[in-house]
Amino acid sequence: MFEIQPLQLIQCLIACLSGGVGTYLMMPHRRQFAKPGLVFAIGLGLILFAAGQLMMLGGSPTPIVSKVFFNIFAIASVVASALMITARDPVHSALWFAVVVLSTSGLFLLAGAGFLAAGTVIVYAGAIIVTFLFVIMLAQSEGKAVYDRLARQPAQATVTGFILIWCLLIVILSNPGNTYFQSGSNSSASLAPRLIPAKDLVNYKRLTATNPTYMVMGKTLTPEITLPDTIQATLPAGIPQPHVAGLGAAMYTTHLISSELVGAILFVALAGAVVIATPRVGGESS
Amino acid sequence: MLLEILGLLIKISLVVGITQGAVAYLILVERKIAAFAQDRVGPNRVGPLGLLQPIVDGVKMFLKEDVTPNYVNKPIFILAPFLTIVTAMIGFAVVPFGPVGPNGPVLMDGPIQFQIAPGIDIGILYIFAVGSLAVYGIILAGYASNNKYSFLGGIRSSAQLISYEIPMGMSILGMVLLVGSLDLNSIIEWQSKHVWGILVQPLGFFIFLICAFAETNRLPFDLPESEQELVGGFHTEYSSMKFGMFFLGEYLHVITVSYLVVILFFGGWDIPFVTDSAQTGWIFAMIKVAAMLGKVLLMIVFVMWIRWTLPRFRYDRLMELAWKRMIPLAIANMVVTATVLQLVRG
Amino acid sequence: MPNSIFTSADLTAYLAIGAVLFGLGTIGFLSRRNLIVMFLSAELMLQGVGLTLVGFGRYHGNWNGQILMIIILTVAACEAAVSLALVVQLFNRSKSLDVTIWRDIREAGLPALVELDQDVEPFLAAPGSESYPHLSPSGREPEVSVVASGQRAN
Amino acid sequence: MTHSAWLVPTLPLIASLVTALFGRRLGEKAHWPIVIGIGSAFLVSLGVLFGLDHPEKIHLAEWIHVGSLNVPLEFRVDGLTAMMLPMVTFIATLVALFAAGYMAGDPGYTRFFSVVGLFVFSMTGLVLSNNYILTYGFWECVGACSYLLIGFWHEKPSAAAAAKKAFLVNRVGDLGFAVGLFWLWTVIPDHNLAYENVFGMLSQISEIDRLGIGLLFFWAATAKSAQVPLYVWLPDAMEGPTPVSALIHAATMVTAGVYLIARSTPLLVGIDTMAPIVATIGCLTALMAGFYALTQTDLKRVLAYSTISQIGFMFMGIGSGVGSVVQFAVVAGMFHLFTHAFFKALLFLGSGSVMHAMGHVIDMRRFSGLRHRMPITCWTFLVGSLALAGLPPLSGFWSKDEVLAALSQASHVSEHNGNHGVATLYSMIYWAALFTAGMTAFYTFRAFFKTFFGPEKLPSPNDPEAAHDDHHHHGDDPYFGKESPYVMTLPLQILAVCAVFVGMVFAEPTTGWFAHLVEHSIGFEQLPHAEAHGFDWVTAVLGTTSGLIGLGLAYVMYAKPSELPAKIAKTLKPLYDASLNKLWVDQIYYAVFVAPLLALAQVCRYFDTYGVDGLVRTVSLVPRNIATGLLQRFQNGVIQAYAGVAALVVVGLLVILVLT
Repeated sequence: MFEIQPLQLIQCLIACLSGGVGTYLMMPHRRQFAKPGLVFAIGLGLILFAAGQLMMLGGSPTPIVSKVFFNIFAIASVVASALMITARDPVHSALWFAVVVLSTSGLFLLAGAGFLAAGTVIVYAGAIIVTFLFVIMLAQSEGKAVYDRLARQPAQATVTGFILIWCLLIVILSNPGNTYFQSGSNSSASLAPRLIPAKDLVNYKRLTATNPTYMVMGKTLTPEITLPDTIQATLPAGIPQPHVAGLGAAMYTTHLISSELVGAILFVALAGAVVIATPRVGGESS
Repeated sequence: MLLEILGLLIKISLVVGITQGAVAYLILVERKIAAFAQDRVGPNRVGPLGLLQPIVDGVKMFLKEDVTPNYVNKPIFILAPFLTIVTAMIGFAVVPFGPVGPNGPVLMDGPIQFQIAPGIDIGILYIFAVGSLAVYGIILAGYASNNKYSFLGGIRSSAQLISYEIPMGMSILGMVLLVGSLDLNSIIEWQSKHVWGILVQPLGFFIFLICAFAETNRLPFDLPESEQELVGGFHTEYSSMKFGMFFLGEYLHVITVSYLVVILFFGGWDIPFVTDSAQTGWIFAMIKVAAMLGKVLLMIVFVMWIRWTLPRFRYDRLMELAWKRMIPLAIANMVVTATVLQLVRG
Repeated sequence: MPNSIFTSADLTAYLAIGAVLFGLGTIGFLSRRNLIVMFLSAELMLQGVGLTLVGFGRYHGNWNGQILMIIILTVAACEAAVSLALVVQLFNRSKSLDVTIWRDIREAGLPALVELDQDVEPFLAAPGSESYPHLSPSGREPEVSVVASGQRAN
Repeated sequence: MTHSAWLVPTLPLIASLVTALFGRRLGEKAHWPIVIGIGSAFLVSLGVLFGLDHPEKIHLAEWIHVGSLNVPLEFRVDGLTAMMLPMVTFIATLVALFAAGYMAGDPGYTRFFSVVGLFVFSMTGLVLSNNYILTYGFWECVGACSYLLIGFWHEKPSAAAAAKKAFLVNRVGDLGFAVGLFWLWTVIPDHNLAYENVFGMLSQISEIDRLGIGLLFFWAATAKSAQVPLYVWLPDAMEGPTPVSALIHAATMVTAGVYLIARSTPLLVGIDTMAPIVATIGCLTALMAGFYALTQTDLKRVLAYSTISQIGFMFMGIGSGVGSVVQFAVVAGMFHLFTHAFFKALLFLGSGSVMHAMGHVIDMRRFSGLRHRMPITCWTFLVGSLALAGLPPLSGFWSKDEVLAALSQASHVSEHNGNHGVATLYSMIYWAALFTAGMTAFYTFRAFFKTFFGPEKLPSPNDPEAAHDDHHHHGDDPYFGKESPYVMTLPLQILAVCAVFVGMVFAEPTTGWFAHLVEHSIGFEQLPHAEAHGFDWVTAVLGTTSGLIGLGLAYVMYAKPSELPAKIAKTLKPLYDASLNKLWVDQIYYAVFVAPLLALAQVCRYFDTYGVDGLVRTVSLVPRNIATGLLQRFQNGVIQAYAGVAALVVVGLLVILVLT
């Protein structure tokens, strides 16, 4: 099953190596041979290089606008996350994480998940990170603490992390479906069910071709038709995509129990946070 | 393709220019209203009736010395005012200033859309997402200033904004349920077909209005910058145009919120018995834009009027109002609306 | 792009970015010692997973990926709330956000694994006099609230 | 009216539930639901008694239906039931009234009444049930209520211990009942344990089976009715509140064993060995308990032993059922049960009244001469004592006379049948019973005289006898040293009237109503019976004489302060000690049963600690050594180290995924 092209393998390796070295250089650590600022800049350059390699690896969407935006968001998210994990000041970390969230939301938007993009910004950027900032500011008003300026075993951590990234990239790129769809031939058609079950394929075709609507709990809905490209090419065009309504219908029919569970978790966390954070009257904590 | 992008750029520059100019004159309006409320005359020296006062003010802002204290966290200190103004501006991307859809006035083989980004079906969510970013400007300004009062102002504002976002988001859910869409344009069309939102969602309107005051840091909720307690709040250390940007951001927020109130609860461009969404042509489009503008202006004047009417809240009362009054009310409003809808529609 | 075709190459790109975010989050979690930054790193890993999920959901043409991401979002919010409450409590006890001092579950008699603190990268303070905010109470507390809280305590 | 008999248990049950649920809100009025519930149950059972013309079956519901086992929730109203129901509910009503005064101010007021209601439900259900299994269920309910009420003041260690003891001893007896039921179930062809079915199939059960089952049932009865050898729990049960002693441990629950044997008589008839065993055990119990009661200083304990003794009389009566005497024997035993309930409840309530006035002191050495302070209690107590002593024309006289008559008839019949050994046994029992009657009169009046006659004396903390002092402080008790309130004396007076007249109204020689009733019970028509029994003048005279002798002795010794009792005690020192220490039965039981069990438990404990645990510890050494030697260093407590291992494991999984 190890069906990766040698070029990709090498690109992958270069990206991981440069990224790893860059991350290590940017980590807060003892430096004796050079100014921290210079080391940081070199690391950032290496990271940027790795991100560019990554962009070449994965390919990007076809329309030019989408391509531009996709690359901007992708590079921004990767670089911002590298800066986040290496920033000396936790406030900067939080801000870089906000950048990551915003660019991830952009990627969500490009993948047709507009609701999720807005939701992520509201929840993550608007609430969670602000709360983090709040706590950082209360607990520690300046980024000069010892433990912020000295990473714990940065070399080992970086090596571990980039081995993980490398393995993940290899697995993603060596996906059998990858070669199948990239070649565009039907030579390995038997592998198609690994991506989407044959039964479902038939159902999708029938639904979208003959009967553009179906019933969910008494409501008429249009089916989602985003399918792998080879299949999508055979479908009639122009069927509108339901967005929030479809998401809601799927969420409150197929995934009803999950939604309920999540609500319960939210409630429990609310109670738990209140209980934990409330200072005990006359207790040892102020 | 190129034409589309060009049209987009024209629209963006139009919106930005008009709103910036409007802000300048809004300050004049506010000063005049303040003078009226305090039985004074107000600015009347520069130009006829003081109409040139905003321009002079702007010039003053630009020409003042820009002081950056040396103990501040510089990158963040500079970033904060820009964040404020950017988050205030990009919300306008989905605001319909007039009719949107296939019936707009035709120019070069296509209808004109009075909206920068038509066809985004999650308009309200987008505005809320952008609005939730507005807190960064304030909290970072407070943090970066390295000043006790600024810091307190920033902390206060982050708590206040996060708290009031919740009831604000919940209060519009009633309208969203009624309309069945998150698209601002659909909401206006629904209201023009049926009835204005304030008539079917009075409680939602009430909660939204109060939360809007809190979200824009206007009196009676301007705790982050309350002069008596915190000198100037988060912008104590700012001067010149950086200070002006905070000012600008605040008024832009007022405009955004006024637009939202008008769109959600006052029918947007709708004038009962006069307009509907099927009308085409330039004349009706202009009427609609004018109607919308008029309503927004009235709303802004209302906001300024409130400023000189109500005293400031105490901080704990403010939080209590959000968590113990607004949120339960908003939830009740949502549940009742959903129940009634389910009963009526079956 | 939302209405255009989503090819397997696009999917690969999404998965790759997700993997990188996940790996970087891992690195941050492994190497940073500030509790809050560690939590941020964990959230970063969640973002990577979210990208993967959304990409797969889009590729397969169903909503499951997005719904899973919504669930992750909720769980992340819960986690943030509870963990921040815990962090505040820990900070109140030790006046430090260093994770390496919380090692109470280790077996007895093991050596410390953290490097000593003298080899720290120097902190470049901003020139000039510094005034860091100290949240000392300014002014007297209003007496009304004292009375009210006293009554409540009774 | 008989078809509404199901109301009799239901009303107290509802009352009990109401009290349990709303008792806290009712507060001091918590007794009202119970008094009303039991009182109305009494009215209903009166209706049942007078409306009874033929036995009737009330089917309420299915209870257990498993395979061939079918136990319906079914009640039966016949003579025995109709006799028991009014008695139980009547006494329970009066006791509840009495307790309303006696228990006032107790923190467990509502709990008390709730359990009393539950008890009445259980007891009436027990006598109503038409099925051995249902009977067994109610039998256990009664035991549970008894446990709850004995341990009512559970914060007192002695009360908790007494409750435990009663429960455990009853368990021993219930085991007999259960095994008997199993046995019966196997020998009944259609496995239907309804009474009419069992009694209808007697011909298909072999005699040895019947004897075995009967002995097992009797084993159960000895526990519940406190007979030798399982009587030890009853004296200790006096730790419960006095109304409980009156209701449960004198009048109703303890008679359940007698009732069970009487009910099962058709099953046992025709087995010659059964009746003498029952009679012997009853006689032995009556003698022993009477002997103990002679020297007790605790008023309630005197009455407790007299209860045991009187139940022995009942068993003597039932046990005299040989040959044609069977029916008369059952009538005699049950009649004694019936009359005894009234005067024993009266005596117990009287002692409760005394306790109430004495600040919960019950030691007779610490008070005396109370007849002027508590006239109503004194006179009603006197009536009860006379009835217990069996002096004519009070109720005890008639029933004791019938028991004695049955014994003498049994002797005659056995002689007539050529069974000389049995005849001799019965005549011995007869004389022993007469002797016991004399003892009964003696100890009853000893208690009476010591309490109400002699110089007036009230308990005080300075009393040297008060070494083991109670924790009740009567300093502010408004009733200390005074006659009890009306709500307590009224039941006493009613019961006194009953104790006088109930014998005359029901007895064989006068109306014969009681015998007529009992003969209409299920299966009793099969019992052999002789022609109508006349009044046995010889027995009556002998019994009365014996009682009078006892009374006279008591008067001589205790009516006035004298040195006589002490002298007698000194003269008969071994006998006196034996009586005071109850023949050391408790100590013997401890040595024979408890101590070996404790030793065995100790052995088991050591086996567990060193045998089983040692094995487990040895096995656990292996992983423990591996852990300390190898794995411990990975537990360094740094969360990031753990996370790093997790990340590397993910890497390994990915490698496996790609390479395979």
